[in-house]
Amino acid sequence: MTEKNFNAVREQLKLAKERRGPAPAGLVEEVKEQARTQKAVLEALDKGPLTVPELAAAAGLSPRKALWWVTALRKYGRVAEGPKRGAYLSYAKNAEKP
Amino acid sequence: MNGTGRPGDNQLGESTGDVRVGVYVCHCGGNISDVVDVKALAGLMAEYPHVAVAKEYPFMCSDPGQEIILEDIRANRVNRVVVASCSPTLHETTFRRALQRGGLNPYLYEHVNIREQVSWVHKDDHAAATRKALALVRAGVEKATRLDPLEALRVKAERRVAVIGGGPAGMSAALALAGAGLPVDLFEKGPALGGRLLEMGRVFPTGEEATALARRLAEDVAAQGSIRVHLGGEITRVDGYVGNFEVRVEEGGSQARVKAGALVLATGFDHYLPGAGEFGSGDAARVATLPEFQKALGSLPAGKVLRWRGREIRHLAFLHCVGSRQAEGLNPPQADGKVNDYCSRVCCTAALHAASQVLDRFPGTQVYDCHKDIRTYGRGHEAYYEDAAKKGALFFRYAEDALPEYLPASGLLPARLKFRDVLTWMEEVEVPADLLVLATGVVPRAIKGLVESLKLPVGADRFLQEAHPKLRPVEVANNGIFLAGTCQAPMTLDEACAAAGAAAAKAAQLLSQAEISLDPFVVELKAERCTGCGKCLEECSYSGALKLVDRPLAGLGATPPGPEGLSAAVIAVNEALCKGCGACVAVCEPRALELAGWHLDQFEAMAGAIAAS
Amino acid sequence: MANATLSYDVLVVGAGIAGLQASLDLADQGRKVLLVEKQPSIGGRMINLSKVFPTLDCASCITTPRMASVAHHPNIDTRTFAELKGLRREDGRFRATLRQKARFVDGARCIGCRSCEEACPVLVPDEYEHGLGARKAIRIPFTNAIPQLALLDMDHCTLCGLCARACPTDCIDFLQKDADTEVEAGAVILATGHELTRMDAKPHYGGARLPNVLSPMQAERLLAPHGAYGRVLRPSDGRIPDSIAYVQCAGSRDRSLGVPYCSRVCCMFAAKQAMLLSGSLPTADITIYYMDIRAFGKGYEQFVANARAMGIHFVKAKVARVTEDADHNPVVRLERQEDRGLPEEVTHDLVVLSLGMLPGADPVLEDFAGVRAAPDGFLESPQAPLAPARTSQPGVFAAGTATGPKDIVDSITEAGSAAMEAVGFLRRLGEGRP
Amino acid sequence: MGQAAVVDPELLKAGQGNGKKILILTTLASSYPGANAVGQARLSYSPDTYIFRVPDPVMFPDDFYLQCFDKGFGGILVMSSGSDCPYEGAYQRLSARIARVYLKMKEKGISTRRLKLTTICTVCRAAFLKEIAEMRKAVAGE
Repeated sequence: MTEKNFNAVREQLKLAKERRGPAPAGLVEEVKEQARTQKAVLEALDKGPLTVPELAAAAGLSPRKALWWVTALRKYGRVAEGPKRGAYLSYAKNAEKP
Repeated sequence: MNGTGRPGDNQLGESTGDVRVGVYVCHCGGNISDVVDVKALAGLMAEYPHVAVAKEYPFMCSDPGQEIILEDIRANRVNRVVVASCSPTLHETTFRRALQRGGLNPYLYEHVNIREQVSWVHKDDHAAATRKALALVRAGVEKATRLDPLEALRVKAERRVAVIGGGPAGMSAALALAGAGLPVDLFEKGPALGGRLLEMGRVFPTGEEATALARRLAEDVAAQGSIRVHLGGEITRVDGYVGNFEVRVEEGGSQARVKAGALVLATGFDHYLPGAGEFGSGDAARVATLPEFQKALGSLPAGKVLRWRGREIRHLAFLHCVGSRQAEGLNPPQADGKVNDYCSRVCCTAALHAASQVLDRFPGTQVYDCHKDIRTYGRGHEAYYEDAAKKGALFFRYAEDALPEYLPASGLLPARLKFRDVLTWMEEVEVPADLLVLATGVVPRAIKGLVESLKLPVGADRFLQEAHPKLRPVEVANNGIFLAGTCQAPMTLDEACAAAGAAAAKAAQLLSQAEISLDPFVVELKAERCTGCGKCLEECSYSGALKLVDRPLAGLGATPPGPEGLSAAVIAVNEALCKGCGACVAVCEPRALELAGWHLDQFEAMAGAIAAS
Repeated sequence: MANATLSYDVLVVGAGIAGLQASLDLADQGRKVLLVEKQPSIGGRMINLSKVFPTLDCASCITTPRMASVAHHPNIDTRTFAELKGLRREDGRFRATLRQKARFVDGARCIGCRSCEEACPVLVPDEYEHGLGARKAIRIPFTNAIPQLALLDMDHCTLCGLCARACPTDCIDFLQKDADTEVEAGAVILATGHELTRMDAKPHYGGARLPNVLSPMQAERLLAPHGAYGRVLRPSDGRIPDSIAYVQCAGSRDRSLGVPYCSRVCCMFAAKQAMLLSGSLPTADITIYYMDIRAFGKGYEQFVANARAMGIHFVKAKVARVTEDADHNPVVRLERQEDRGLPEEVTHDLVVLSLGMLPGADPVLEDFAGVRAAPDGFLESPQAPLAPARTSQPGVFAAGTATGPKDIVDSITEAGSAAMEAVGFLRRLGEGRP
Repeated sequence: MGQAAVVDPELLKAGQGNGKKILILTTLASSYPGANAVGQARLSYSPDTYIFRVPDPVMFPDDFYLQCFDKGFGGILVMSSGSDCPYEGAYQRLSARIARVYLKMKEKGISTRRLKLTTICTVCRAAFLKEIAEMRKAVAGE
């Protein structure tokens, strides 16, 4: 196993921040917002599988955004497709990753 | 585990000598070792029969990782290598090359995939994943112990290409090959090079004189010392296989034989000939095919009104899709009982190119265009459509459920074309036609002799059938034969020339070295086991890959004595024609045929190892 | 120059299907090729498609083997995420300046394990899914990308360092910089491809404004075996659509857009997508509004006939505009041509605009000695009828959609021809008579 | 990165778990890369599955399948390249062969559900998983 040199990473990040200057405008806020939205989506799904419009209502998102979020979370294994309900698919939370 | 023990099988320690397998388990930086207990795996493998060393390492593919293998080949006399890591598609060649550097035959290597097919798919059950990895590595060792060294097959090749057909595609192919340094024999059955270019009028999209282009190509061909042109000869037969074809041609009463390593077919197309009475054809003064019209158009003197065969043509109608896009039940079938249901690709643009020339040079002639769809798809083609429309051509779109009807001239009425017009809401219209030009389609030139002697694949549309319509348009299933131009499908001139270049590229690749190097993974024969039963022949899809030959009996233990006791039939493999699918292996009961690198006993032993794990 | 310049027989620019094929056709003749691709993976547009007409082969199934052959070919060096910044002729050879864009990942150490991607907290709309899906700021561009190397999008990176901590090989390098190198080659093949017309080029069609009006590439990703949604859903609300329409010539055959020409592939991809849609949504109603159906290639006519037989509606109509109702259902206003042409409005669940092809943007062409573009914007091929791969500059050849719209098979054919032209040129060069 | 896996050696020596083994024959051109794609997408399936790669499964004689059942395999999935198979006529020959194997299986009283011929391409991830799930059911039903 390679021995991780966390100090080296820290040093590099410091230099990279110096070189780049502040993070691109709005990025940090956006990432925070993403974390909040992700939490809201996963919490909404805690109660059971939801369709996109249901999820949108539960998490306070537009249906379009809600679809984008289940798409993203599905790709990274947090959410799985559930049974069809009418003209919609439902989405359920995957078991928490170790 | 020791194979199935069939007599004569590759018994360990017999033909392979002292087998010493090195097993190397990769952690893939945690990708494998987070799920598979690599230390336990290596430890257990070290005790497995024929394993000389078993090791684990974070990154086997890295330079230090490969160095471990090389060191074991040197110091531990390892002579078979098994690496358990990622998919072989990523690193099989990496490790084969490492073996080569270490002085081992690169095929004495077996790659076991424990990443994509173990650790990444069974991450929730480490014990099961490790057990599976263990079974797979054991199977890998079983296979490795039964591997033979392999060498790439080499077939001597005639460094010369025969190009059949002296039209633009054939000449372009010959020039491209000569340009790449390959000598060429160019066969044209007509008296001069040029093919269909000699009768095309002006070409689109540049408007150049086709005969001038033909002349330019023919001069370029003549200037190439390495192209031998055979004019006026009839090809009677073509034999052979990749690297070794022989073209027999009858030239001036004498037979000549020309050897070639590859063949480029540029046999071209014929114009569709309308059946008697089809849309008025036969009425030569009033109905012409587009090729006839194109050929004559250039030499007609400009004037107010077009004159054709002594008559003033005030109303000129073009009818599209004659002989193309035919529908069953609507169009009468062709000679072979089928309709031409394909699009001929070139006729829309050719018709509008002609229409636009007429409108330019004979402003008093009204042009009508009757089509199903206008397919001016190519670069600059749409401009002819726009141009003709701007200059006053009238466009009609005939309903596809009925054929337009040709009404001959009668009394004061001129000849007309009658159909229902989609663009005026299915109204029935009669378009006057002092001259009706039939935009006839393209059909492949009949080359029955070549198709039969070379067993060329032909498609439902009668054109030669490429190996893959998307990815391999100029190759056919037969090795060493390539398609240039309209023998494969309808094409414009520039497309045919591009196809010629592509066909030349394939031939040049094939003959870039004195010997054609073929994949070693073809069928190999243990002649002493062959009973000459011939079952394999029925199973083989590749003509000539297997054949029965006579062999003297002496020494053929497994062969029952023939009636005369002199010779018996045995199979011979032509490795140049075998594609290595292994279909014959399955039916060879005495196991005289095996697929090199993929022996059945290897798989039996692998299955056994897994079942026993 | 202290550094020896790398030298090749041929420089191939663009690793789409035409560039891949040209490279293989050269390398298999023993020519040394440098293949330069500005995207992080080779494969071009074809690897992004669902299936191909008329065989309905899965596009990635048949593209990946070809990509792998290029990647493993001993005569081909490949540089991805690299741009051609300049090209000039010197002493009869071409000298190119290449800019290797920073991936912020050491390509020699990355093992493609995606640990960094798992760890990254930033989601970004995925360009590979044309915005329908999401990716991380650091990621492998797509599953079958070649090379399988991660790349970091510094514009969306907060420099949190989670990826570096997750990486098992310490390959992430936040300090990596773009690097220019010089190479030289005897001949050049431009396989620079195409772009599509903008979704909002015809604003009255609603593209880029209405959520359920899609580009053809987005439709490909709806249909791809592992596309963004993994199935066909409409973007506004995830509903399974029941009625889908194609608007043909939505970016071609239109002088007002500067695209008077036919884009050649749209009739066929619409017919193909319609067939695939009707396969995955058997009850859906699928309509293609068209001017002419241009099914001119081998087997294409029969393919369209099959689509008709499957119940796809081909409607000859002029589409005036596309709007939407309160539920984001696109409303198509059209005039049928086969009927009394009264304007009518048809409501669909999803509309796909068949955009046209534009020349691939390649800034280098502007200062590219002697290689001219034709008035249509694509590279000029002045000797078109007999030698379509030649450009206006001797020694520079073109393949694929660099010289105008073309489908895959025509691009492949032309790539072979460009390769042969390059071989012939190199030999004449060797003989001292270029 | 997680902890390096350590597995109790007794568990390894204990042989298989509950499930009977499934042998999967894949092709170099299509289904083997298809199986890889399943892993690249980090999907998951039963570990009692063992994948062989061959140029084409048409090389296996009828007996090979029967011997595998004798050796203790619960099921065999033959994942061919189907219509985009690089070998002419191989798929037809293979399916004819599998049909003959079915007859022999019937003679021997082996459920024909334990052998299946299917086609898998390089990105058929869902189909791959479905085939394994179905074969698991067939094998468990024995």
